[in-house]
Amino acid sequence: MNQEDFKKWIKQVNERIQEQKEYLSELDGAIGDGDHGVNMARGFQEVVNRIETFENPDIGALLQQVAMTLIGKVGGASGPLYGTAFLKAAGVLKGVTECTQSDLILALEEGLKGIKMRGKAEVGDKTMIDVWEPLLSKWKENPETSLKELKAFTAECMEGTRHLEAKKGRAAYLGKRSIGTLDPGSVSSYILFDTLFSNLEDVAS
Amino acid sequence: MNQEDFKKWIKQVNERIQEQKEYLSELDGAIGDGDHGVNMARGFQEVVNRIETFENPDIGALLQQVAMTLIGKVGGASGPLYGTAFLKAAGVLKGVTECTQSDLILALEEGLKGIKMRGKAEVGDKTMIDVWEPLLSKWKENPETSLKELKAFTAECMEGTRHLEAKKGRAAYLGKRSIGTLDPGSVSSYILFDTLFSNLEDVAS
Amino acid sequence: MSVGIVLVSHSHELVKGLADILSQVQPDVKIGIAGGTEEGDIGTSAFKIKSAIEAVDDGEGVAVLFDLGSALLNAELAQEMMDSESKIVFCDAPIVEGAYAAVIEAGIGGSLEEVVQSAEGVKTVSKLAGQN
Amino acid sequence: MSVGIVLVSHSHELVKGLADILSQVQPDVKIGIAGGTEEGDIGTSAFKIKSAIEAVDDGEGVAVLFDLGSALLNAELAQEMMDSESKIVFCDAPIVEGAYAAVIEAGIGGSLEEVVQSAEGVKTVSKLAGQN
Ligand SMILES: Nc1ncnc2c1ncn2[C@@H]1O[C@H](COP(=O)(O)OP(=O)(O)O)[C@@H](O)[C@H]1O
Ligand SMILES: Nc1ncnc2c1ncn2[C@@H]1O[C@H](COP(=O)(O)OP(=O)(O)O)[C@@H](O)[C@H]1O
Ligand SMILES: [Mg+2]
Ligand SMILES: [Mg+2]
Ligand SMILES: [Mg+2]
Ligand SMILES: [Mg+2]
Repeated sequence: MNQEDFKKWIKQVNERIQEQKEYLSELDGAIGDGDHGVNMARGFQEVVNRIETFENPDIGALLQQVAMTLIGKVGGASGPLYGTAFLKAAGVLKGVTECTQSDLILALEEGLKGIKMRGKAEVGDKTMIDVWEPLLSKWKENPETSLKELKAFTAECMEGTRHLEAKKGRAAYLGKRSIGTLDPGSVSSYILFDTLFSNLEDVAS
Repeated sequence: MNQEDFKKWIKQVNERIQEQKEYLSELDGAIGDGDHGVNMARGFQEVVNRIETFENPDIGALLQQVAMTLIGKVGGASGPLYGTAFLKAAGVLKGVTECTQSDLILALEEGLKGIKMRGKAEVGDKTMIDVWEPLLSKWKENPETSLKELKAFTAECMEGTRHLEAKKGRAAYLGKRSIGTLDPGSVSSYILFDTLFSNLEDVAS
Repeated sequence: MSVGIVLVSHSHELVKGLADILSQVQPDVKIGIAGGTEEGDIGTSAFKIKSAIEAVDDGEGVAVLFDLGSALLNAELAQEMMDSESKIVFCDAPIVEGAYAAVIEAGIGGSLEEVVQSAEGVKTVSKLAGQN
Repeated sequence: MSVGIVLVSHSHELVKGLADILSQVQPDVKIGIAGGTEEGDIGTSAFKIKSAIEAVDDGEGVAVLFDLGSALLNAELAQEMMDSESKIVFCDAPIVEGAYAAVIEAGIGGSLEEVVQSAEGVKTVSKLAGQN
């Protein structure tokens, strides 16, 4: 993947976030404050506006721009969380203009570390980490896994948050009552990865 | 004392509060939030405005009016405290048109009970109670005490708050650092009583 | 029908802003605010507090949160001035964090006791531990 | 020179009102506020927090108080984005009650550690006991 591919990915993420804006906010309304869709839509729209004119082929620089925009524009917990993730990934891909699959996995793993450092949450806490961590473990251990299988697994991880009791984030205030609803951040993370895998399919073909 | 005497007393209290407004706020600025003079001046000015046209000879009704106005207008802790004091005193003097010294002491004692009930403070906590309680005890036990002596004792009580450490009210946040400043509420209470005794002198003469 | 929440502060803006945060989380819980003096200065007013309590009370009870002790003096006075049989509890809880927990408990249909417990319970929770 | 205080909330109005209350008590302590998103909606902004910290820091350190956990996430991010050697402490304290105690301690010249301790100490004090 080169800088153009990353741009394309980010733009597609934005499109899907805009489409799913109401859905994401609805999920957040059930177990949080109902703004996750609005937050993400505001953040990613601004990201797309800003990277439109981004010329530098350095992927790290692009992701740094994405990170700073999310940090500035999202407003909710997901802002510093996704912002930190992109910032850490940008660190790995600094100066990189052509990113291999293993570079990408490495960058995303750093991103996950950033999310965990920032939010102090672990797998099972009903947060976006419940998508990021199992997915990246699987992909790293089996780099040959098909994109189709990765997509299915991402959806599975997202679905898996439904039966969890939230231990971090606003939903934790609900205790057991948070069970039964998908974690909104896991759904936006699903969108992020699902779109990434679609893009990798395109790049490969 | 009849209703007119009470009115006169309240008006004189207001005059002295207006004169001492800056001083009271300065004291409060040293160990609180610096608004006691402003609070009392606002409250008593409005009291005087409202009782101007008060015709009912019932002293209780007059004091009730004073109480409600202080409650509505003072804004600080002294509002509900003095408000409750006047309310309780009003209860004792309900229907009374000619108030004897022992009625007065009884009414003021009820007022003190109101202050203590409202603020949960005791003698020694560096509050207005350090004027009210010793003064009323003395007066009750020795009803013959001269007005001059009562005045001197009131001033003494007020002065006594200087070396106390505040245990209640905002000044309590300062701990030992509250020592060395007069309690502003004790000074406004001093004004209240000093003016009362001046008035009783006038009534007597 | 849910327990009502009343927020009492020396500043109108403070409780206005807090109510905005809470309404986002639980649009259906009735939140009353009483901030500042009658003139809108820094301070509190027993009459404002009384009105705020009456406005949110629909029989399930009202949990009152306040910022500083002098607000409590006026709140207790407000309660005494009310003739209704309202169940009113003053929470020994931080106004912002307590109100957040209270509004969530009220939103899921908690009783007055449960709402007060939720509010008071936040004191023992570390704010740095990552629940947010 | 005194320790600076920064108030971070999901609502601009909330911290604006809180700062008004605090300035009345201690007009000389520097108070920075960072409330709401960059658009002024309910939320927080790491950049706003960064500016607020920088604005009050004169070398004695800064005590940061915040309303909800997601504000802490942005505050910690803000700290990481700062290149200065500022001493910054996030207080495990209720924002309103903690800030009140903090501003008094800062006003009497307390160190950063003392200011933070004062803020965090309010958790163990009963609000119903009559100190106000
Ligand atoms: N401490 C945390 N660690 C990891 N993820 C978190 C944490 N807190 C919240 N999240 C994620 O953020 C999502 C909520 O984001 P959003 O609604 O935008 O923020 P807010 O809760 O501040 O309104 C949650 O669904 C969850 O996935
Ligand atoms: N709990 C209390 N019990 C008795 N008196 C109190 C109490 N709290 C405060 N006071 C009195 O009120 C005075 C302060 O009044 P004021 O400055 O008008 O109110 P605030 O502290 O709310 O600004 C104090 O000086 C003290 O005498
Ligand atoms: Mg949300
Ligand atoms: Mg939010
Ligand atoms: Mg005062
Ligand atoms: Mg005041």
